[in-house]
Amino acid sequence: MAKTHHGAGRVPRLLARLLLRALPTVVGVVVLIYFFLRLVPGDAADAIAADAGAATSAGMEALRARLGLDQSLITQFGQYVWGLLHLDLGQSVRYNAPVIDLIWQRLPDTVLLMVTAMTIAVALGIVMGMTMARFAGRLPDRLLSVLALVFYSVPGFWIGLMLIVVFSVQLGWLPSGGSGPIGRAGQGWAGVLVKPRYLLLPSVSLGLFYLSIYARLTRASMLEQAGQDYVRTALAKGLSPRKVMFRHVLRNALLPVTTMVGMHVGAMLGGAVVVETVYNWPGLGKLSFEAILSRDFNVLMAILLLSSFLVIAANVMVDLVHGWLDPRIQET
Amino acid sequence: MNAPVLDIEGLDIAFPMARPVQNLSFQVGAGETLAVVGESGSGKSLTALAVMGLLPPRARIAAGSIRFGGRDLTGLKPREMQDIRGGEIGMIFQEPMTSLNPVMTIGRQITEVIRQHDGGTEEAARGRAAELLDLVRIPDPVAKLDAWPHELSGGMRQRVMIAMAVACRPSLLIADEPTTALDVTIQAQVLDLIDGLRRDLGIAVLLITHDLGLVAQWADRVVVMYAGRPMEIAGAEALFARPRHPYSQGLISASPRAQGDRGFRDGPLPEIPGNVGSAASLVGCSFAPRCPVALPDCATRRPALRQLGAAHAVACPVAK
Amino acid sequence: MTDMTTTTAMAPAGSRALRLFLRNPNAVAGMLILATVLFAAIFADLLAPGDPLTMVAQPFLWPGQNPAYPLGTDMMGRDVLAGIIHGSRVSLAVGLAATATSLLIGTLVGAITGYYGGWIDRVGMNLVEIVQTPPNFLLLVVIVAIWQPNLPTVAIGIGAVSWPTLARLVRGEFRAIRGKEFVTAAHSLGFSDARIIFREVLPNALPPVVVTSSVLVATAILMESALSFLGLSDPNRVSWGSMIGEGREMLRTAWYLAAVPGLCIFSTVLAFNLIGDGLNDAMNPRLAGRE
Amino acid sequence: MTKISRRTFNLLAGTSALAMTLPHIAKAEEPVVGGSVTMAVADEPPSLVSLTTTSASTVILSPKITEGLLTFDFDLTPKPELATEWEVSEDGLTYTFKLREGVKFHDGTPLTSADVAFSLMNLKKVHPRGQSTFQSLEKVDTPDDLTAVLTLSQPAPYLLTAFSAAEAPIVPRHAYEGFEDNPVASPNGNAPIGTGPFRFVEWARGSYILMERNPDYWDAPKPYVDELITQFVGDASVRSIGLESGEIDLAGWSPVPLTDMERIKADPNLQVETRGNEYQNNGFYRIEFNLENEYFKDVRVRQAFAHMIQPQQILDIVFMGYGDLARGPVTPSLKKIYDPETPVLEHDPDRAAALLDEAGYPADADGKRFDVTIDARPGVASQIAQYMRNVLAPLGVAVTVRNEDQSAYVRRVYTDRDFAFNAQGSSQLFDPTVGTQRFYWSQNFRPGVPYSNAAAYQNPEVDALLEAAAVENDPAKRKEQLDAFQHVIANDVPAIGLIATHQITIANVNLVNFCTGALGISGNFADLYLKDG
Repeated sequence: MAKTHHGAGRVPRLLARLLLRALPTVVGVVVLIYFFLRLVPGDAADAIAADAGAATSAGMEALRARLGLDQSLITQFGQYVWGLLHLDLGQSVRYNAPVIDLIWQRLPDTVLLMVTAMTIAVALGIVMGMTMARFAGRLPDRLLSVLALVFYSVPGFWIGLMLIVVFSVQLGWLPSGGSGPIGRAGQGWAGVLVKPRYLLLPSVSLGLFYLSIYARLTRASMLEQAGQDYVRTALAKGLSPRKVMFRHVLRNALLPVTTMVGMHVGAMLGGAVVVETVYNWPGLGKLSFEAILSRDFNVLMAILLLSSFLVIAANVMVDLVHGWLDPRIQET
Repeated sequence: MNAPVLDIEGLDIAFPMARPVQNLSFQVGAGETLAVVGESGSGKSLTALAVMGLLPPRARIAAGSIRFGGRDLTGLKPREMQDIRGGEIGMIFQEPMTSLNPVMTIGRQITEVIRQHDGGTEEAARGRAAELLDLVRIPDPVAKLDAWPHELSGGMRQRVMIAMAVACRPSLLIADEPTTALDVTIQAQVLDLIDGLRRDLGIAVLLITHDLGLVAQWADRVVVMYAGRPMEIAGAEALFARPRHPYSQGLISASPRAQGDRGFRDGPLPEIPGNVGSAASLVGCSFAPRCPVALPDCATRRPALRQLGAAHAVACPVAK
Repeated sequence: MTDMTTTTAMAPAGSRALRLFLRNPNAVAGMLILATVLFAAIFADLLAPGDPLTMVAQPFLWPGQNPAYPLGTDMMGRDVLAGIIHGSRVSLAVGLAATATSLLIGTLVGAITGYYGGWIDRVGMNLVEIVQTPPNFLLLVVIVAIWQPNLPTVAIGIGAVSWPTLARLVRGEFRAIRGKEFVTAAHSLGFSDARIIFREVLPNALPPVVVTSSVLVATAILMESALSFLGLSDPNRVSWGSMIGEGREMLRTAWYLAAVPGLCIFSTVLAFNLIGDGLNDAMNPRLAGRE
Repeated sequence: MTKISRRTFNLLAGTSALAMTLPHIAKAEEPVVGGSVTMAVADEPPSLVSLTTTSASTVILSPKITEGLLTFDFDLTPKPELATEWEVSEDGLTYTFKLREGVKFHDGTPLTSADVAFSLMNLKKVHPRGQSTFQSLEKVDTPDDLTAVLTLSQPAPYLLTAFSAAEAPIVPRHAYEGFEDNPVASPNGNAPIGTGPFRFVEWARGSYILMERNPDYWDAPKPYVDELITQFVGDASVRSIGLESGEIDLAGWSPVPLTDMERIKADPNLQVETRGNEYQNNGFYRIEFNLENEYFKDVRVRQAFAHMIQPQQILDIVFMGYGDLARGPVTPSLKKIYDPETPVLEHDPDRAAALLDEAGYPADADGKRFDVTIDARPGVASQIAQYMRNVLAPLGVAVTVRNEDQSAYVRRVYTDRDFAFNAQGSSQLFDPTVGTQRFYWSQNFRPGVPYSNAAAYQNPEVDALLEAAAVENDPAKRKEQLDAFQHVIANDVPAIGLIATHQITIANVNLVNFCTGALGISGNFADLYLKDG
């Protein structure tokens, strides 16, 4: 019984396997999205001209030529893929800057927002789920279950607005938007220190829905695990119910939660579009919405590609965490 | 019989709507194997769980006492009961495949119980765990400490369960259907192991089973339960030689495999005509509806256990 | 919805499930909320006659300020209550139509991949993965931007991004069921694949689909409201999301404009989730009994 | 030769009527040096130099770094900036600019006439409006380092007004070396150098742009402010909160929800200014008909629609009173051009019904006449579209509103021409030849070109008037031509003029001189200072 999964090659091999598996998906995503986006009426030249408020026909032609929009779709696609193969994501027509720069500038804020939201969702969700499972069927469980269902049913953007009304407009405790103080107060350590104030409302708005999912899942999973034979064994060993819960049940119960977390990374980026708009948060979600409106397809493609990779990376992470949580999972 | 290790007296286990164990009394002596035999639903597993203090949430002990080592377990605080579980009483379960935590190494699961009761370092506990694995005849015990449950066969896992159960030198080992899920050949090995530990360590064994073959082969004494009540309590030899209760007789004779006193092959209980009655619903003998020799009285008056000999009791007015 | 076919398909278990469902206070609460919303949607023209987009009064009347407009008026002097009543139509219509779309695609893909397996399965699952990998709300925004935002586009768009969940579910059920004896029997009787898929296997795969559908309706309503909030909705129809979107600018001075429609979305989504939970418990007594 | 030299004038003359709150301009107190000003703009600019784009944020930010030849008073009277003197030949075909001496770009290179020539010729090439504004510019001669001589192919009476920093920035030629063919790609757009009072420091994408005081500015001791931070704040309510909390010192172009204005005006820490939009930010909302549409090719249908509208309602409801009624094609903010005598089609539902009957669209038994779709971008235009839907319903015309985002809208209206009528806001810019003619001139019916003659309006009389006004050097004659134009359009209604908006600028009371001319916050901010530093 060789314990190969503890071998040193596990992580690289897992990565390689997942990337291999992801390749057709990524290719599919690129092709699908690329041609799909071209169906959108209006192009970047229209957007730029509309932004400018004026144009001439010669100007429009020149603009399209400059943006390469005068070439055939296949040629454009070929050039795009060629660029991609050289890790060139192209230029943003809206910002007239390399797409990669824009992404890099927006990525940290989005990652910060998503990681915070996910951390809140996972941590509080698990605690809430454990509490519900602990009091299954009794009053605390019923109250928390209703609360979880409320979180599950409330639109994130609306709760965002209501939080603004309460905490910014009425109480004046927290800022109503932005990712930091306006101006240079947001620079350096001072900026880092006040960041949580800006982060709190958006990450709560974004995370609440997922929090409820993890709470419900943890509860169901804990209850299911609590009925398992090994729990009886652990109790028969004389362990306290606390130890049984934390040492035995929880780890098993977390397996489905980690799967879900992996699946939600992409969905959360979608949710970020709305929440970042509500809170004026300068992240990728907002950038992608702006990119759609301004037909800045290179930016949009890059974000979709990035999020696809993010989803795949999340899958790798989940597999690693699973491997750590559950020794039964082995490479095949 | 020596001074009993476990002394159950008039035990009633109640659910809100049912009373699946009623007026159960028996003793287990040191170094003795007592088998509790009965069909599923007869309350035998509940009895074992009651001893462990692990009854399901809605069940409770409504009457009676469970005396162990001079204390009544029914009156202990949860914290005190924890020290007894796994420390003074060990238990092994029916499903070795699922009774071990799949995400914890074998070693961790054994050291956990050692450190819970005996304290000490993880290092010391690991050494002890290896000894235990050796004791339950698992080859290459040190390496196996780092094995995961899914890497072991069912028989091996049951040995691990046994190692865990006896890790803190309990005076009582409860084995709830320990071999039901195992192959026939493995069954014998596992029971042989339990029996050896009983002999070597002087542990009393409470064997819960529905398998008459096992009872015949391994038990010193037997409690036959039906619908939550003891029907007959006797030495194994005496019971198989001459079952007194009509239910016991039915069990033993209805089995096509009943060949002489110890000639039972391993296997589940044979079918007896009729259904197992609900213990709560009857005022009389619970076996009466299925009893071939029932008297008119049996349906209305519950027969008490009566001594037929020094070590033989039966709850039947008809039995001789 | 599919309730009819489901109940007939599971006739023996069905009545028991129904009883369990009706005994569940949460599910009944959900049904009551939904009934209210349905009532508003069906009788919208009687409850609030005329076009809810008509400017009827002075702008920014607060709720209760003028008894004729109990929920007040918006920035263009339109009756908020009329908007709420008519908005229920959009939410329900989009929720149901989107779910129907995603049921259609998801069940078809799931059934075919699960039934045939092999390369068909691999191709199908790759497709599912491709659709599932990019954030689906982003895809939805793109879809709605391609066609102009109106009810059918929004509904089909939501269906088009949410079917993979169902496809996976149905595929799983089909894989579990296709090995069962009655399927083998149907094969030996020479039934066509289509008949086996739709008449033999599908009805047995439906219970989890029904439960999921309820949640899908809830999710679809949430997505529609988010789209409307971003301004991607039919400007000729009042929708709760668009009311919030328009009220957002006035959050500081007239927060009720965003609060009231949001409560409606929340209640309706909650209703579908309560019903979904109730259905789940009723059809899955093992889980319900765990409490 | 007419010589226009620097004149003195009363800053407040002719404009005081418009001023809501008197801003702190031209007070006798001594400017304070130092401090940091935070300005909010709605969108992140595509570029920091208005050479290649006319996007709002660019037009606001560009003049701080990159200056123009002239700047303009509230009534669009030119004042010197980089040019100290200028002459226009009597035939209107030669413009001579004398450049200021000793002006240096931020990298130390002196400004020369070669930079002016390069900038103007490139404006003609790549500026979205430059191609029409500088259409008649043939060449720029540079007889010496400080003289630029422009030669035109035909007179362009409006041209002088175009030489502002916002519309015609003077960029350093050397910053575009290697990008002569494609100035858009030059890094100067993202990290510009210029001659302006502020130097570019940093652009944090998605967040802010930082500029610092140019200590070598030619107009020392100006500027007064140490640094200027421009934050991108897309949400109007966030801007509103930011202004009230003091996080934002300054925001223009009607930065807050109009519903917040009551409170903003009452806030003792804020001042409100409605001037400074005369140059180009003079938003003007109109209903534009597609004359190729079966209904709207008939002038009676267009007139009927006009008779249903009460623009005062739109002004009150949509704009909360912040605007002027503007029924003709020209915005009242162009005070020298606008003709207050322009006839108006008054609110008259009976007349409207009669016109539709006449046009062959009688009401049926249910009072219905026909269905038609109006296009509008989300936002204010869409609210106007909703208003149209409301007021046309009683006439028996069922209006469907179609909202599409900017690109789809532009594609539909100008390229696909798949629309019936629209509600649209557009800028009238600084002169009708530049900002208004494009909508009504038959030669500018150019499918595929945004903000051209979407109506497909073809009226020889209008063409003649516009073409004459475009080359008329005599202001009085030109005024006559443009008045006549306004009258024709008002009756022919290829478009219904509705509202000229007041673009509001909101500033902290601490700010002085944030709006010193027609460019408003698109000014160079050399005079801007903080009262308490």
